[in-house]
Amino acid sequence: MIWDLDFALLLFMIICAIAAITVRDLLHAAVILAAYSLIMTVLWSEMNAVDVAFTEAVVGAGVTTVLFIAAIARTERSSSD
Amino acid sequence: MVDVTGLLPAVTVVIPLLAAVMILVSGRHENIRDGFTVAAAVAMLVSVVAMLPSILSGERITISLIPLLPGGDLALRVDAFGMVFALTAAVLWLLNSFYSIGYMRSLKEHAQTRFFFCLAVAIAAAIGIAFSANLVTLLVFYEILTIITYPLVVHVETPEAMAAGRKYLAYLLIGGIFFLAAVILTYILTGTTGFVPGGFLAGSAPPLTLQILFVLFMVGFVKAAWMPLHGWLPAAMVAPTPVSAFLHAVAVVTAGVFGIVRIAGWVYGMDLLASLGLGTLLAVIASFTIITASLFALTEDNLKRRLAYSTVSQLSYILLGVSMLSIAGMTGAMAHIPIHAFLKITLFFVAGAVIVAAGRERISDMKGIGRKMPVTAVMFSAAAIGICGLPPLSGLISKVYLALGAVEGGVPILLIVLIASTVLNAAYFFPIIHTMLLGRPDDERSLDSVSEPPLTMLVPIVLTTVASVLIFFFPSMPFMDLVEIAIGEITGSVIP
Amino acid sequence: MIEHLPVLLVTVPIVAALLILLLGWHDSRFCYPLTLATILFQFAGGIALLIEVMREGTIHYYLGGWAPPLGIEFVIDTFNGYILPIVLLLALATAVYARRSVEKEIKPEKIVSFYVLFQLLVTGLVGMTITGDIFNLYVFLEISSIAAYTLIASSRKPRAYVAALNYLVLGSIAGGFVLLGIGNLYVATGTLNMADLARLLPASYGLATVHTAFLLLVIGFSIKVALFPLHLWLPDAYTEAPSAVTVLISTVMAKVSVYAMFRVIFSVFTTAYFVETVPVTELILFIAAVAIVAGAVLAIAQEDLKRMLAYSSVSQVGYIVFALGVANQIALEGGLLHILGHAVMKGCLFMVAGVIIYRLGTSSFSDLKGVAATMPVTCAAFALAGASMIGVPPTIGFASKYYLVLGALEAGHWVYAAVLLAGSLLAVGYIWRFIEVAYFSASSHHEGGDHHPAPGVREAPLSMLVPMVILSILCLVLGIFVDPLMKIVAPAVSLLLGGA
Amino acid sequence: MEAVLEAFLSHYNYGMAIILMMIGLYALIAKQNLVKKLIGLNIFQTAIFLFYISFADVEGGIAPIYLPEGMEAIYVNPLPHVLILTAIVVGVSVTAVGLSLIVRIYEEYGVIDEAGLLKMVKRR
Repeated sequence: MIWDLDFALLLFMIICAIAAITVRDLLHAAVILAAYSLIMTVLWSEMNAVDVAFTEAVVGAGVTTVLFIAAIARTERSSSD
Repeated sequence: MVDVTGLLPAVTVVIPLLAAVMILVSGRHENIRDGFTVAAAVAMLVSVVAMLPSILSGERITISLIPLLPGGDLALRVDAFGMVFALTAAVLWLLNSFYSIGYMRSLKEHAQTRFFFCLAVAIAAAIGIAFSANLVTLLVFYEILTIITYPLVVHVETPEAMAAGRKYLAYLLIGGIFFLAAVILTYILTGTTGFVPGGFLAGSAPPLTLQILFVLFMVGFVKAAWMPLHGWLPAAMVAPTPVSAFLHAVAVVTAGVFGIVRIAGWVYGMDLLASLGLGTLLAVIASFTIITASLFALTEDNLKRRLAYSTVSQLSYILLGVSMLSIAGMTGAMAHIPIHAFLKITLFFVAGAVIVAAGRERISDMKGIGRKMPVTAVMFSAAAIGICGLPPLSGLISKVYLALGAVEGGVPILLIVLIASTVLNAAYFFPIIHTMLLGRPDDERSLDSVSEPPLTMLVPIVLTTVASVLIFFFPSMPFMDLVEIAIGEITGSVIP
Repeated sequence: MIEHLPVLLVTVPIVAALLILLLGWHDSRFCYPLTLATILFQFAGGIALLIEVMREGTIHYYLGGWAPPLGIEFVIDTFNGYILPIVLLLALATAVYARRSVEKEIKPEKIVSFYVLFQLLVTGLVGMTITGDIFNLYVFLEISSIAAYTLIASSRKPRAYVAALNYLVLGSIAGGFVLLGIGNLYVATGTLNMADLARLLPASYGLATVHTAFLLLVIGFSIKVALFPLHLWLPDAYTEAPSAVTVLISTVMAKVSVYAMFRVIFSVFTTAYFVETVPVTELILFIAAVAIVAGAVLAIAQEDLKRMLAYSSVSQVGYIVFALGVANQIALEGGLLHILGHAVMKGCLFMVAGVIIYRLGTSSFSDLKGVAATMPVTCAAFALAGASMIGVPPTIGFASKYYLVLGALEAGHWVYAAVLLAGSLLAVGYIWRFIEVAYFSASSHHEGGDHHPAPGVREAPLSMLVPMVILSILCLVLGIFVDPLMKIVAPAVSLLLGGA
Repeated sequence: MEAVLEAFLSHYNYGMAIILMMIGLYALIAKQNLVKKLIGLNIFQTAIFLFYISFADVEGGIAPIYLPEGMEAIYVNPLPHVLILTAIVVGVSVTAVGLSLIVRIYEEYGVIDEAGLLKMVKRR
């Protein structure tokens, strides 16, 4: 475990999380959430949880993002907050 | 005292319940339905009377149905005091059944099936109260009685009736909650709730706890309509008259005072009550109620409401008797339960008869009505005289015992209360008698259409009056004998 | 066969759900009988397990033969042996009731998925009840929750979507809290088996991790059982869901959540922890008392039967949690009795509401005047179950109230006992709303004769009437035969208080 | 200073996980937009997963992959990983259900924020 790498990744994740819930464009928010999940994947594989990391890459960054984008496509993109 | 096990107490309670089911089933056919009411009333009376000899010989009939809750099984025990109540209720229910059928049919009331169903369940609950062997069973039947009489009270379904019904329910259910609290507290203090002649609470807790517990019980028995917790009773007068008769004589208020006497004699015991100073508390409540309620009655023009206040006042005679904590006082209290019931039901029957035959409820509208319905009016006068405590009616008996108790107990002030109340009774009853028999209607022809009520109503009126006279001449058969046994049970002595 | 029963109770329905899906695709008429048969099987199994437990003691079933701590085990002891038949009885009653109700309230093309989800919900709840592994509990919790969100949304009313989403959001927070709490427990002990947890935890009672876990789990389950300030999802969810779903989630799901809460608090943490280590009983009592009163007051204020019953559930949950706060033998007996009693009576009451919606299309009080004249059996069922809700003896509602007050007084909680009694009076306030409207309302009054039925409105269909009437009669029968019932409840409580 | 750094180093990822949870929870409760709520839910859930993975990690441990006979190594604890695999599946199901509900709500009411929804529901 390389603590400074971990630390940087975590920090970056927090930034992503805040960004995901603050941007007004929901499509952007969904993409940022995907990025968040990908960083999580990296973090987990670095923490020796390779199996979970793979799953998260597929399900968290993949399926979830697709679901979000599909839902946003059928509703509206802009958000008031 | 010998306890024997027998099935009859349970049978007595089940008979009206079965009848209730049959009434629901046969609701579409009026005659069959009302046949079930009468049949059940007869069967129940037979079953009660069948137990009488064994009770009079000093036995108690017990039956434990099922274990219910910690503190008490669902158990019945018929003792002499319970028999006093049960016999009163059984006899009066039979008469009341005929009367109700006549009344409801004459007025073409709606929802008669519901009416008779509730009446049947209510009488089962009343008998259950009379036969309860412990506080838990008493509580069960007491609450059933509360709930099942509600549809009777709101029978006419007018907004006024609904408001009265809410008041009725509020008083009685809040009372029920206090009763429940008292029962649970009793169980926690003593580990039992079974009635024991002479009481079982002595020494189980500090005096203050027992005093609070007694107050809980008193509020619990709000059905006894002691002031200032009497408000529900006059309000409930919106109900059809047979219901009023039922509330006032057969079941509800009687259940309230019955409960208080039970608590005094079989849970606390007179010695404990005396040492806790609770006799004084009861005496104050009872005296206040007797006088104030009589004064209220004076101002009422509506006959049924005046009778309601009269009931409030008369019930407190029973509390007064208990408060004397003497044998004579207790005797008077117990004897007053059936005596008052028989007299009061006559008065209500008459009030209902006047509604059916003449459509009048206000006393000022009844001028000269006695000329058209002589039998009814005479019976009313007789019963009113009885309530005042004049011979040759039963009212005198309990009054004598109460007076004796007051003197014996060395509290002459209670004697003054009794005398004052007799004067007040006369003051609110004699004007009615005068109006009915001797009054002259403002418009002579308005009475043309008035005649005696149908026989189904007239006969019960006559019978209850005759019963009151018979009780005066043959007091020991069987009520005073039962009271004597009951007194012997809780004090170990006999009536002087 | 009998030794594999625990696992069959979970696997058979899952297979059945798949079968329903496949056959239902072909012909949707297969769905209902299959569902009914499966739940009937589960019910029989539940009863068999209860008898087995009462006779032989706790049953351990190792999933796939792997013994804990490696494998997952199903444990049936006196506590969940008691809960399981309740769950399945109500599920069975709902299944019988559902057929007609579903035909009317759910779009035909969704009926297949309705039964599949129904099956999954029941199975998830059964799994929650019998599992001995705390993470497995979480998984089953989420399975049943997801099924519940979807079922609520299967209503034709668009508001149901909003209600379902609200429930989903709060339910997921609850799930997250539970998951986090479980993680903390694992950190503290290194095991997920509940029996092992109970054995290992006392060593680390002082740790902040354990306190955090306790807090998270209690808050998570409090949301799931809708304990008063956390009840916000409940009224909408219960009101907007299809009638059959309301019955199911208001009885079975609510009760299993309570079970899980009790299980975790008593069997994982033990009384020693939450009475002595972190003395929260006073706080729990206070919250329960507030829930009882506030729920009842809110219920009285409602203008719609179904919504009123929903708030009544908020109040009634308070009674059960109250037992948790008192935490002595008698009060807990009352609490466990109330789990059964409330399931039966609330199930009956919601069935009545569903039947009324089925026939009248509305459950708003203003539209129900004189409904007793046209639907006498339905209203009689309501009256009986309502009496039980108020606590009129000798119903089951009275028995549980009696035990609760007795327990509270024995523990010296005078004030709270008084609140409990007052709360039952408030129940009169809301139950009587319906009684007055249905039975004694002016519009039903006709001069000179009995009530006449309004045209077009008839008594409910038989398949809805039967489960409803049976449940209402159960309110009375269980109340009278409460003593034999206590022979099952008392050992369960002893087990809870004894730990493990 | 050394001790503080030590304590920080051994616990900072828990702290970070908690911060992420709080961000998610905040979005779940405070955000008006329903999609934002679900994004918050996702962040909340993954943060919990992070917490599990963090405590499973062992100083100097390696991934729990089978090693040939004779090689010794400290594995990280595999059990939380298995648990989280399950939890991820559960999480994505919840997200899917939630999103489909949002789509339905949008079809019915034409809005996906809470305030607007409240207005629409009241109007019906």
